[in-house]
Amino acid sequence: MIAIPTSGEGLILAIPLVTAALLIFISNYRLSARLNAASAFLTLLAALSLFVRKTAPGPYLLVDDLNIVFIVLNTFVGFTASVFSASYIAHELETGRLTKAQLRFYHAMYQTLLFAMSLSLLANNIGLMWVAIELATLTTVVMVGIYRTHEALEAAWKYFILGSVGIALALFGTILVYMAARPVVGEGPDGMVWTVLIDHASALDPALLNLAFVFLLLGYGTKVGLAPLHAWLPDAHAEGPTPISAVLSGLLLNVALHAVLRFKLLLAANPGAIAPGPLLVTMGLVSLIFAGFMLYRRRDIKRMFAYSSIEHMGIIAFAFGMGGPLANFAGLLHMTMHSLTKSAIFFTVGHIAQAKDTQKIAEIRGLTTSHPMLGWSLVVGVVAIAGMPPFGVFMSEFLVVSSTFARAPLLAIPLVIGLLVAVGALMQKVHGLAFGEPTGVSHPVKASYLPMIAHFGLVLTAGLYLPPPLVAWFQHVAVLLH
Amino acid sequence: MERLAFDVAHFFAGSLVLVSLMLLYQDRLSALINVFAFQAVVLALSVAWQAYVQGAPHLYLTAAIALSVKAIIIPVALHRMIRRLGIHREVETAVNIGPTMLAGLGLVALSMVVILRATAAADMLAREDLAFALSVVLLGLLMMVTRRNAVSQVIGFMSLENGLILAATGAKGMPFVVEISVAFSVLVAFIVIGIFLFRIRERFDSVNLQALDDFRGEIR
Amino acid sequence: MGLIDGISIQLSQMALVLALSPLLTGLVRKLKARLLLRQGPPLLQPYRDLIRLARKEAVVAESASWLFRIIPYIVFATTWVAAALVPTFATGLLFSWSADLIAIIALLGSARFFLALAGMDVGTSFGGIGSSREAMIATLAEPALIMIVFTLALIAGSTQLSNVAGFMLSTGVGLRVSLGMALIALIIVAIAENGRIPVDNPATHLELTMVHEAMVLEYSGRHLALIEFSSSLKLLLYTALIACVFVPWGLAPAGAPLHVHLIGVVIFAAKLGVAGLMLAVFETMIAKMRVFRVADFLGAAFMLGFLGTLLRFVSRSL
Amino acid sequence: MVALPPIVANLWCVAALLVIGAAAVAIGKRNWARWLVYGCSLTVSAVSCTIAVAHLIAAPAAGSEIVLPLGLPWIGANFRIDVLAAFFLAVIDLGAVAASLYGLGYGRHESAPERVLPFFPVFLAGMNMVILAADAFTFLFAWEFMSLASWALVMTHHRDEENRRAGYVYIVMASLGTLALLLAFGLMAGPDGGYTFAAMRAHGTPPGLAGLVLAFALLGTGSKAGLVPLHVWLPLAHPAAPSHVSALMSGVMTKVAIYGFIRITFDLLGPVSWWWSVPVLLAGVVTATLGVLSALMQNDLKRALAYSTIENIGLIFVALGLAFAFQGNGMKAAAALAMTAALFHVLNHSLFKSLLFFGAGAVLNATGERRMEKLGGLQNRMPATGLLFLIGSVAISALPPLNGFASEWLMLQAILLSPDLPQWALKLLIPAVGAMLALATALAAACFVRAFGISFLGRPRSAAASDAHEVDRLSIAAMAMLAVLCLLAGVLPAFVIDALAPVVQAVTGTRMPVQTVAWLSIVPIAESRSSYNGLLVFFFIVSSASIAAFAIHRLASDRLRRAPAWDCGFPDGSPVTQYTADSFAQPLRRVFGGFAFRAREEVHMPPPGDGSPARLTVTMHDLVWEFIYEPIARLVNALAVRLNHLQFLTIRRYLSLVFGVLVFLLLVLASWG
Repeated sequence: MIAIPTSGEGLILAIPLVTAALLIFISNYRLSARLNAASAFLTLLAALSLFVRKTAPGPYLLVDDLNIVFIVLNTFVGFTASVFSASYIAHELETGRLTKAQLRFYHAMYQTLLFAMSLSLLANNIGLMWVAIELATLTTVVMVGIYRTHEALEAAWKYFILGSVGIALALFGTILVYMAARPVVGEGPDGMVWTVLIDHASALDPALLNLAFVFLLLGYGTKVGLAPLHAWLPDAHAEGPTPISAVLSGLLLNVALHAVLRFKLLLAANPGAIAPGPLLVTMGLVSLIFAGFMLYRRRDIKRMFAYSSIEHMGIIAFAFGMGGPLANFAGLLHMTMHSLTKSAIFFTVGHIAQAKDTQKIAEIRGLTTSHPMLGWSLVVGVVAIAGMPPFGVFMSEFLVVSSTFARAPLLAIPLVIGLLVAVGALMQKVHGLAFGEPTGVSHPVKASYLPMIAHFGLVLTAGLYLPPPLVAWFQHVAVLLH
Repeated sequence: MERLAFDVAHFFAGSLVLVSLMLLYQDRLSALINVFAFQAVVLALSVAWQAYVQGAPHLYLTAAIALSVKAIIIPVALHRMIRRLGIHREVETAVNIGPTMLAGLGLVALSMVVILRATAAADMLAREDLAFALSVVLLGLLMMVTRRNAVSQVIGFMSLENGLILAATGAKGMPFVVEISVAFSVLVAFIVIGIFLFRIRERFDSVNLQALDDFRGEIR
Repeated sequence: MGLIDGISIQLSQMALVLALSPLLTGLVRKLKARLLLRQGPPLLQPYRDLIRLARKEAVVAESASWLFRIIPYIVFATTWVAAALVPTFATGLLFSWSADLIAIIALLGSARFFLALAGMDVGTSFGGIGSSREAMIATLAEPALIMIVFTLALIAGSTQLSNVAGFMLSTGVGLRVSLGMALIALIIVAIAENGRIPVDNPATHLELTMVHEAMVLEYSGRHLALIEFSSSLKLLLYTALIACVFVPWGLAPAGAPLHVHLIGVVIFAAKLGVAGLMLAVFETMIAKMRVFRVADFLGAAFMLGFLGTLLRFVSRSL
Repeated sequence: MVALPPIVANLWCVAALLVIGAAAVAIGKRNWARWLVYGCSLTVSAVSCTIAVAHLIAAPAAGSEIVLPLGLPWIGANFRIDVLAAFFLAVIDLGAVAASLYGLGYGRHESAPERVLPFFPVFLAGMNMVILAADAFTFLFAWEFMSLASWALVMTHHRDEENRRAGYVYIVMASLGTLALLLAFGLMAGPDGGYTFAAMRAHGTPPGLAGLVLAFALLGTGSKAGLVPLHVWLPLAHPAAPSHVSALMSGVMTKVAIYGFIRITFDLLGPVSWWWSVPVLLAGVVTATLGVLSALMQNDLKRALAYSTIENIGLIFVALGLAFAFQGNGMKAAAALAMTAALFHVLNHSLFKSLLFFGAGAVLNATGERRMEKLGGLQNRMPATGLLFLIGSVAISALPPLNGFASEWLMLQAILLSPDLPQWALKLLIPAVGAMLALATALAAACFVRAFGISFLGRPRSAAASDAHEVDRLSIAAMAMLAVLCLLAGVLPAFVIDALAPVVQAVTGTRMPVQTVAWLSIVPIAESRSSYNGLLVFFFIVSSASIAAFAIHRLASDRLRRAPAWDCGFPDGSPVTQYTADSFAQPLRRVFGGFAFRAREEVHMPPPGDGSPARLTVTMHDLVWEFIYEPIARLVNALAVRLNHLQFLTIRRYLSLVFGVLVFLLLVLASWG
């Protein structure tokens, strides 16, 4: 047994795993959808319990200040996405896009994915972390291809190939880290335990660490969706079921980012290694600007928001790359806000696509007139994701831009240009989508607005008021990240 | 003994790189598969030698897996697939073989420089092994990007994995989790690739990715 | 000087401009006729015209709004107030501080603004032509005037006309280039603003060539009388302005005894006569220009004024 | 009752406005929602305005401040009201009161009230918050929030393609502005994140960076205020919104931008340097001239008003530029004069521009038309609106005795003080600025002769115009309120100047002499230099007009006869024969258009004997749009098209990208150590 199942982290892992096993055998989709949501909720509770009771890091699992942010965020969005999924997937069944058998598989996979992501976040062993991310990749590959349309299969195939290569590179990086650790820590499992590694970080061979970081950055960076490693991301988001798009954008990218951050910490603790910052900054800027321009010619609404995820991952990578307490704080905040906002946008977009029978931007017009709730949710989501107040993204972008400009003005200029380009594109699209005379088919939607409202509510609250404990927490982590 | 151990390991690792270059050189699919099988055999030998030298019996398992799966099962399956699907016998290249070989040599040199410079403190065996492993990984990747048909790309990917295994086994005392996972990943990778190939064939008459790529979700 | 004196001087100034302005118009007409070897109307004809017009019934177009009827009074009032604030025979006007040169120009601007509106009120094409051309002329003349004011103000250190005149009277002004530029510019502007040849022809009867006359084409009776009166006042005002700034001699200083004031009146009348003669001669010598040439004409004034100002700015530190 | 500190009271007002906005979401479609929302907005704005005015009059040396545990965590949300803020707050809330009052009546005709009512109070709250903010985060938060709320209002009539385009251009330009301000604040805050205004004041900005801050501040506030060439959104967005919102955007929101500029430059950036004035003066004067010329060429009444806003913003920036020049050279009295002129004009413009937009809204309601070519004859049909619009037109044309003249007179007086400046650049620049200022003022008069004359005078050019009726009493009351204020501020400028004195004192360190002595005439420096008495001029005009009227009616004739207009003996009753807005502008277009708009006129004459009509085609170009924005748009588009190929690569090529990056990084590593 990996850990004692009564501890918080044990439960976080055990609940989804058990549920996944159960779900395989449940054919009633209503029941399985409910079970899915209930299990996700329990996982969330278990995650929250981590705040109360922390266990000392074991050889395999670890709960520290850094990953607890990720875990709570992950389990929360995992829960809301499962609620959304329940209302979304029923519609898919009615329209015959999915069969019951596929649904059974879908729910099991959903829980497996949650398990894999939690495992990766909790792992104290870089090998285990790698395995978990690999598992998460494989499950999402299958989920993306679940519709079995040409496009879905192609997207899954692309995702699979690029993901596998990324994973392979990450493994090589992991091996290199072990190689670097071996002379210091000694042979055996200790060489892969992150807490041990970080303790001895300054003694590790810097050159080997550099090499390892290159591979890890490219490997996990592929999962993060940083340009030019992003190619799988837009299609996977666009062609999979929307709850999965939400989970991909809101969670999986963060999980990969968490891995990158772990290794960044390792490198930063070693005086001889290259500073990982410039690499992250460069890739972040490239992603931001590239995705900003890509937004303009998008014709598929989900693919557009997928590119927006690339853009925001760029901003986050940039912030962490800049480092310093302000920028790190901003990066963490931005990551949280982006997860919440983007997944809420995908919830909205999922219902919109169901209401209009299409994902083509050109065929969706005047949503605020035909579907006021969905239309305005979309407007709110885009406004939030574009970094406008009163939403939380505004605060993080404020901190990133202003702190950067004071330290490195030349970096802030491309940053600002990228932001502006992206805002221009997003706003252009939302003007067409949400306003004007409604056209095309228009079904009434039985949407559960609760997840969206919850997310937007949180993002709004964060934009206005961050509770001091959360701030203290973030600040602590920000200092941890240098 | 120390000297011999080093020399043999060095020989196997070097051979792997050589075979990787040979992979690049092939212009017939069946030959390509055969060479890949040969690479798997070399890999298995190398891993077995490491198991012997390091006194790590679990590595024999890895060697056995490499031998059985990569040297026998997969090549046989690929051969049958080629025959059944009536795939072109030629390796369709995106970049001609000559320049690819040159690029491959450059990559080998690059990995040597990078690794040898990096691990001045580490022991020789690990160093050399790592350098060769990196070469194999890069060559596998090179193969994936310079070949057009899916079979050769898959072989490129597996060759890349070979490099990973070489690196993993070369890292003395690496926890067994890794070997299992590598094997696991190869297995799963292949299965899933197989599934996808199957599905792809269901809808298109070729496993050539080109046919898929014509349809890219968005209209240009 | 007591308040009574001040008020009486101010009132007599107001009466004087009112009394003399038709005479100046008549004089110019007479002189022009004589220069063309015609007999010309009697000198006092403008007075008779005004009285005759004022007694007639006013005919107002059916489409005209109430604005049409009150505009003549506004135009007359603003022009009169402006004219009353320009020193004609004495500098110590009681209320001269209530509006400086800029304000006087702006008052004339108000008059023009409303007159242009009146042109558009009836809804005929002639009124529109007049208003539109008047607006163009005004937009060119007004900045030129402001530039002239700047030049004068920078020389005299004040925009108060009384002070400017006082400064000019004092010794030590001498001949200045910028002053000369300002004079020429002011004359050009005055010609344009009063609708004299070559910018406009007050005596034309061809609608398409008219500017001022086209605007007021629909007016009749007492309204027309007021407008004609305002035009005369404006001509007098500009003459007085030029006289007060550039030939200030003879202006009675503040607190001067009565006879000095009387002399001032006489000298002012003489100045008017000379100005009328010069205007008549100038108008006889020159032909009316095309409307769109006016821009160049006024542009010249603007440039002169601007150069004058620039010279003042630059020479301050020399 | 415990006396609340003003800042707390003001914040309660903001909160109340936000609550009204939230409530309006729920009740937006009800009939009575309009009464509730505008009524509450009116009350709250009035309260807030009163507090601000009280603070302005009391003028305590220390501001009233508060830190709320909101916003940026470690500094909180800082709010502060000092005299500068109080003045702008008063201006804004005055505009808000008028707009709410107007909205009570005007809102009846709104086709989509649920898209207006929630955002209207929120927009007001945003503007109030900008003024009250005392740290960079809160400021920008409120700033962008204000933009967003107004954007939503611009999108009210979203079915119109034009409006959507307006909204798009607006929101992008607003984002540009916010980002520019963000950079400016980032520089001032420094790397340690001293985001409170107090911290910025305390540690100051290195002189080398001040120029950069100024540039970004100009970019940021200028894009909101409408400085050329950042103005392109303004004539699109302001007219697109419902008229009372147009009034707020034009009359009030641009003032928020001015406030931001003054706050950053005079307050936060530290000691003023004279050279700051050069870019500000240049931007201001170009803005003023181009703005008014564009206004003259517009056929759309509201768009003409929007361009006129650009002109007035230019004038204000000119005055601010003069204030920089004087302040930087230690000419305190002159700086105070220029600053007073700027602030006075801020107030004036907010009054008459709101009034004019209300008038345009009334016309729009009565006729459904914004195109002047379809209006005419409204003076007879809507006499009250006509009169009030006329007052606004006279005021904005800077004609005495109304308020526009008073502030522009002060500006000219300030220019007359500038020969004493030591710098040659300024000596050459300022006369030119003065000349252009005079030109702009004269053009503004022409512009409003045209706007009022074509829309309200003459004969109706369409059925809509001839069927027009007077608008409701509330709308007229709102307009009348502003018109009265215009007149009061024009006739009694001394009171306004004295009320502004503490603000000017706070900003420039000195103030203009006390004005409310000696017959209430305003004396900028000394009576021997210049003085102006609006009250007396007004009195003279009224009395002489009355005397003339009395004399003529009593002594001569008061008979009146209606008759057809003189037709040259060629009867053609069609109103088409009237001068149109285009034909009115034609002489000016000939004079200025060739240079400013590359205007070309082409006449197509049919050959002799052909009976078809001749055609006159006029082509004009918006050079700013064509030379700045279109290239940018083209560049973005070209890059988007070029990069878009990356969406359609084969998997192999994507792998090549990854491979390329890997090899590149390895090469870097190989060559690094």
